[in-house]
Amino acid sequence: MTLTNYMNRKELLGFLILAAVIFIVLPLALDTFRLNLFGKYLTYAFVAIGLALCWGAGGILSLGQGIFFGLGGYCMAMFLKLEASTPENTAIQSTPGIPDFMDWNQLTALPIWWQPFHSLAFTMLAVVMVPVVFAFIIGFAMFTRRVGGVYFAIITQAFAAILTILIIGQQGYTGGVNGITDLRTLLGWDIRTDEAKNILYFVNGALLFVVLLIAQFVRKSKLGRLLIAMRDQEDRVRFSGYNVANFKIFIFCLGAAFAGVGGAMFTLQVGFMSPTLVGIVPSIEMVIFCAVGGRLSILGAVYGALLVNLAKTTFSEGFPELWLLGLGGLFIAVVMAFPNGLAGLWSEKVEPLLNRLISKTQSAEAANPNKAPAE
Amino acid sequence: MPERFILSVEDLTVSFDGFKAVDHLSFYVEPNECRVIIGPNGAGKTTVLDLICGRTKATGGTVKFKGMNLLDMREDQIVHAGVGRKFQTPSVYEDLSVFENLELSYPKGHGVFGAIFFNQDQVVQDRIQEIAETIFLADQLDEKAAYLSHGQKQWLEIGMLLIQDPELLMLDEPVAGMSVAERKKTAELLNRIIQDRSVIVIEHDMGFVADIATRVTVLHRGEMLSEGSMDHVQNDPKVVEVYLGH
Amino acid sequence: MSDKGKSTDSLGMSRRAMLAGSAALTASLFTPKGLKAADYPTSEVNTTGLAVTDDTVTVGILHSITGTMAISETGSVQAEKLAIEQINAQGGILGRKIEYVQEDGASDWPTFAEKAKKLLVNDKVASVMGCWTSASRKAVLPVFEQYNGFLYYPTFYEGLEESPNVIYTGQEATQQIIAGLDWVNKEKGAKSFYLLGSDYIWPRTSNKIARKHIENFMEGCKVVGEEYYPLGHTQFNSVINKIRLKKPDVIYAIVVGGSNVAFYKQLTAAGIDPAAEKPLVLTISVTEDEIRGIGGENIAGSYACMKYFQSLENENNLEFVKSFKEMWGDDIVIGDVTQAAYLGPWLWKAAVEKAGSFDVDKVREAQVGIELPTAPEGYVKVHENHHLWSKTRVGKALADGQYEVVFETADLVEPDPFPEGYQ
Amino acid sequence: MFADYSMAELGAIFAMQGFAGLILFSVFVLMALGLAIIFGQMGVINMAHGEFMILGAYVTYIVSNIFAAYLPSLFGIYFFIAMFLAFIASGALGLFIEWAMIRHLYKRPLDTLLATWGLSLILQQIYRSVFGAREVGVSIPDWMMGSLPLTDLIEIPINGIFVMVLAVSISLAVYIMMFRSTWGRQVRAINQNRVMAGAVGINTEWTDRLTFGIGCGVAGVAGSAFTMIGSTGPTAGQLYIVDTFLVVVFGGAASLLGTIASAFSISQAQSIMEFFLSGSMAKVITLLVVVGILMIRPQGLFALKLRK
Repeated sequence: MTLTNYMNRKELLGFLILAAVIFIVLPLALDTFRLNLFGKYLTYAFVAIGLALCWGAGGILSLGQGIFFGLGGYCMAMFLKLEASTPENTAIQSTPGIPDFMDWNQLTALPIWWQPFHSLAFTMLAVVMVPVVFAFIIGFAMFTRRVGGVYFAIITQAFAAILTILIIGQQGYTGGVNGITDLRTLLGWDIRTDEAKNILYFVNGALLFVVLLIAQFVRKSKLGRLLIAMRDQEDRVRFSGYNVANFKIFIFCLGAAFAGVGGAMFTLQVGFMSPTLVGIVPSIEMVIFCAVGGRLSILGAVYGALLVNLAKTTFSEGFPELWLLGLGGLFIAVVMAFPNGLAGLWSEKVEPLLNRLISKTQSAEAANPNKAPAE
Repeated sequence: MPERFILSVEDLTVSFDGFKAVDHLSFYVEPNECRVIIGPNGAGKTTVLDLICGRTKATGGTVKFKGMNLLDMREDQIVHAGVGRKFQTPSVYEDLSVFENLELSYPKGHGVFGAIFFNQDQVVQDRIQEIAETIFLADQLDEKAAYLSHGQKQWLEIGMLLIQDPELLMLDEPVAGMSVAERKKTAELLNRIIQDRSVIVIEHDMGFVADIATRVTVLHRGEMLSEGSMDHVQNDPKVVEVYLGH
Repeated sequence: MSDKGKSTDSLGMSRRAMLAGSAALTASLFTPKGLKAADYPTSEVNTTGLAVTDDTVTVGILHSITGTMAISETGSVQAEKLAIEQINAQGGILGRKIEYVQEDGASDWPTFAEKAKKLLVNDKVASVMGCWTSASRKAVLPVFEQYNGFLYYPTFYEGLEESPNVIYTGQEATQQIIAGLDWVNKEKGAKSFYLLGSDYIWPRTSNKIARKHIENFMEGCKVVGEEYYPLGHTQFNSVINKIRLKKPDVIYAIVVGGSNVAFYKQLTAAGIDPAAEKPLVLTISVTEDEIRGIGGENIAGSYACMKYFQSLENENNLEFVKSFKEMWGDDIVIGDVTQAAYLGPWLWKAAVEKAGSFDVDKVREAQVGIELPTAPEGYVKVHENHHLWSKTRVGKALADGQYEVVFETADLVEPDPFPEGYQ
Repeated sequence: MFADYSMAELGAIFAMQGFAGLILFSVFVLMALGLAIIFGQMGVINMAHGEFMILGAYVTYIVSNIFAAYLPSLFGIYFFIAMFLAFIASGALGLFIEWAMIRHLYKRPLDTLLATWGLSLILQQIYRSVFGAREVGVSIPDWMMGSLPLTDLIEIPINGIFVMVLAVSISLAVYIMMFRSTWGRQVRAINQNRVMAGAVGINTEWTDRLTFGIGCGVAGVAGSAFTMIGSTGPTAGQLYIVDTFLVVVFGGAASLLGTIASAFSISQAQSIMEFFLSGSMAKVITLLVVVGILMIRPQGLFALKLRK
């Protein structure tokens, strides 16, 4: 078994182009502020890649990916907040040394479940594992009972609503609607400086490629083919001796893990985490990133996240009142006219065109023997 | 535990909102037997297969396969126990190639991680090639299943069962919708593959039934009407009544 | 591209009306000092690379004009634009016209942070008028502190904050709460209170201060219930029944947004007429703006504790209301926060002129102690904790959607964002 | 908690609390009926359901202003006209949307969800541009506000009664339409076997469109009624969407009776818990219980067992 089984030449080219865009073109073309913005957009790409696997390949549409993005982000934010809440920094509080919002809510000691977040190792584990455990619980309950399709979408959406209400309601422990703000350093390294932002952008890009490679590996493995098989003929897969639920749980958990990493990178780059990133609206927006990119394509998911957010920023700077119309129109257009998104547009329209152009020039060359031979 | 029967269905009952689709049905299948189930539309034939392979949950009764109670098992466990099932309408993975269709049915790497790290080694490839030849699709291995003809899809699905090498094979109308030529080829194929395993077939085509059946079970309104050799059931007045009486 | 406005605004304002309004204001607001840009060379008044040219200075306006918060923030945007117009009509600041870059926070806190950064880093604005919810302020705060921006924040809020980069032109919680509670206790003989709020930090912190004040500083008074409902909650019949059961003298309501409308409509419908004052309804979250959505007839007779009501009858306010209506239309109403937002550009102007510089550090230094005798709410002064000294007033809601002022503190109330004894 | 009260007072409170639960029940029924028709009968997920409701509310607002300005003497009855017009307006928009969008997506239910979400964003922005970002205050005729004192202690809100009556009448109307009219038979026939229904001469296309339109129209009426108890603003529709979907899914999508039963159980649970717990926690617990039950019984409360 060779590597080419996992990535053919065309896909390799796609990866290389994306790498060039992320690691060379954007950093050269943009100042730190804009680069940091793109870094933020790329954190959504983590979620979109997970969705391309769950939804595009597996047919499982989750409207609750914000949950996992948020959980990952909150884990990271808890660690950073604890680091920022040194007794010196919080000397004016009634209880110095605990996060400021706890002090405002009359907590006099750090809750026990915050304690482990003093450790970066634990936090990094939690960033992945907390979303995975949540996804496992939801997935196990739903998939072993064969809940799917629309029901699954709505129930995950309800979970997003519940988690938001819980976070907002338990503000002494979670920072409430404000979220966890004013994060400063990571192991003493100031994450707010321009230099840090640049470095974080590259770390983010590198992690994104790790995730992309994992996603590519999974898609090209037999499991990837099984997902497609399940989407089309679930019963047949079952009667070929597979426990369909396990595969769905796995892919849902994998998507959650990706989202968690994205959330953590969001916290690091943006400097805070808040319940607005957990709820129904961001969760659905993440689906649209994936849909715009092309729900079947993991690279498309990245471009989708980049482009939709870029459009959002540009439009909302220029024509704020029209932004919702544009976004709404985009949803409808993608679904009605381009169900395979940008990736579909590329492979159905652009690629054949390119091929035709290439073959035309080749045939032109062939027809013109006076020119230098092709090889 | 040595048993005379590979499959014992006893007192099997299922009701949908009061309607008894299968009603206290009992029958037994011996090793290497080819049992054909016939009966008019709505007799509950497909439901019986659904019950055996775990697709539908029974209301009562037992189904024992090699001493295991299938009613307590999940579909995939039943498959691993050695029961294969072909559906009435060809159900293959249209977005995947013939090769991939067969690969997914290869009885290995059925766990999540087994599937991720599944290795297409030479053994696997040889086996797929072998099966593809059996089902007349060796030249279409890289074709998407969606582009196959109806008959070819039926063969592919049979191939997907063969690669599992089940001890009990259940086929739901394997020749329905086929051209005469395809039908002949299929009969030949089935005759070859039922040699060393037990088979339950649902079929309407009496000529085809006579050709392959060891024993025949006639169902009517979820109950057993008659059972025995082809000759026996064809001459059973109850069967004649049901088929011709109205 | 951004919504760059100079002295004209595209949103349907009559230029002549605006000029007339500004001319009238000129008399009552600052006497123009006739400052000329030439007397203040750009190189001297702007040493930190802000967007200041020889004849313009750029500020940012950062509010939600889409999303759920657009309802509340629209008034602030209008007030800030009005103030900028008027300042420009008087000759601007240090002889420079104010231009503004407006950004949409879209009711989304990360967007606020992103846009704040854009305003400070890309547009290099000299100051920002903006934010409404605490969450949005918390989101932009690190940005302002990192890039040394200067924010004028208009909303009454929970306190517990004192940033060198923010001037809080609204009241912090104690300024809004304590005087009102004392007043219902003294004037109405109220002894028992039912605290109710939307579930987020401002109502919770405010109710905490209210509870401490009731239990520790008001003799014989008690809290008989305290409850929070999720933002956007629309069904209040159960809590209304609970209130009936507890028979408090006062319902102290800090419900916000769409929930507000549902709460008052259902309260009236359940037979608890605020006008009967049994129990009396006291709120700190309903301004004239909100009443429009609630409907005056549903809330008439409730009391609100604010620093500003549109019906204030001082000359400053009459002028302010007049020019506001000329600019934005006759059917507009002006709430407490809108007025506070209007103060932002004026306070900044005063500070810049006192400092003789746009540099944030110098403006910050000059800002403390600035007095604004021309504020619609009356004389205000900037405290060294960056909040305003201001009066607390109690208004009684009328069916026409306005408040009748029934009480005001004799003196300015000192802002106390970290109140001792209330933590 | 109750030690200080007399039996009469307690009785009165519980009576009123029971009534509060019934009002909540009626609100849920009104919210969910339109969606249940569309989702249950057509399998379409209409995420813009809330915006269709708000359209009804804005129609009511416009009608109330027209009456206040031109027909003040008839102001007392404008609400009925407004509700009718709300039905027409939301229904007409529904017909249009079905024609322009939904009919192309019947085979892709998850995609209808995304497309209608896009629609909801567009509608929100249109409302904002037309009516402004602020909430509008809808004046309600005097006779509909206030309360009916049953005894000294028990007071029943009139708008609550109105909502209840409306919920019952609309449920009845929908029931009659579904189970007694030709349209209803056609809808159910299509729901069971689309191809066959088409083959026997049912105009499936038009029936679908009408179904969607009626579902949206019912949402419009609900929105119109909610001007009495809630707010009317561009984004107010979003407040209802999660509750509404949960009610429908919890009830079992194919069953109108299920929708009503689920509205009843969720509303009672929520109302009782709100009485004994704090509001936010009551909401979280209600949602968790509903989702928990759905996990154990994904087909909802009422679902037919079908042969596969």
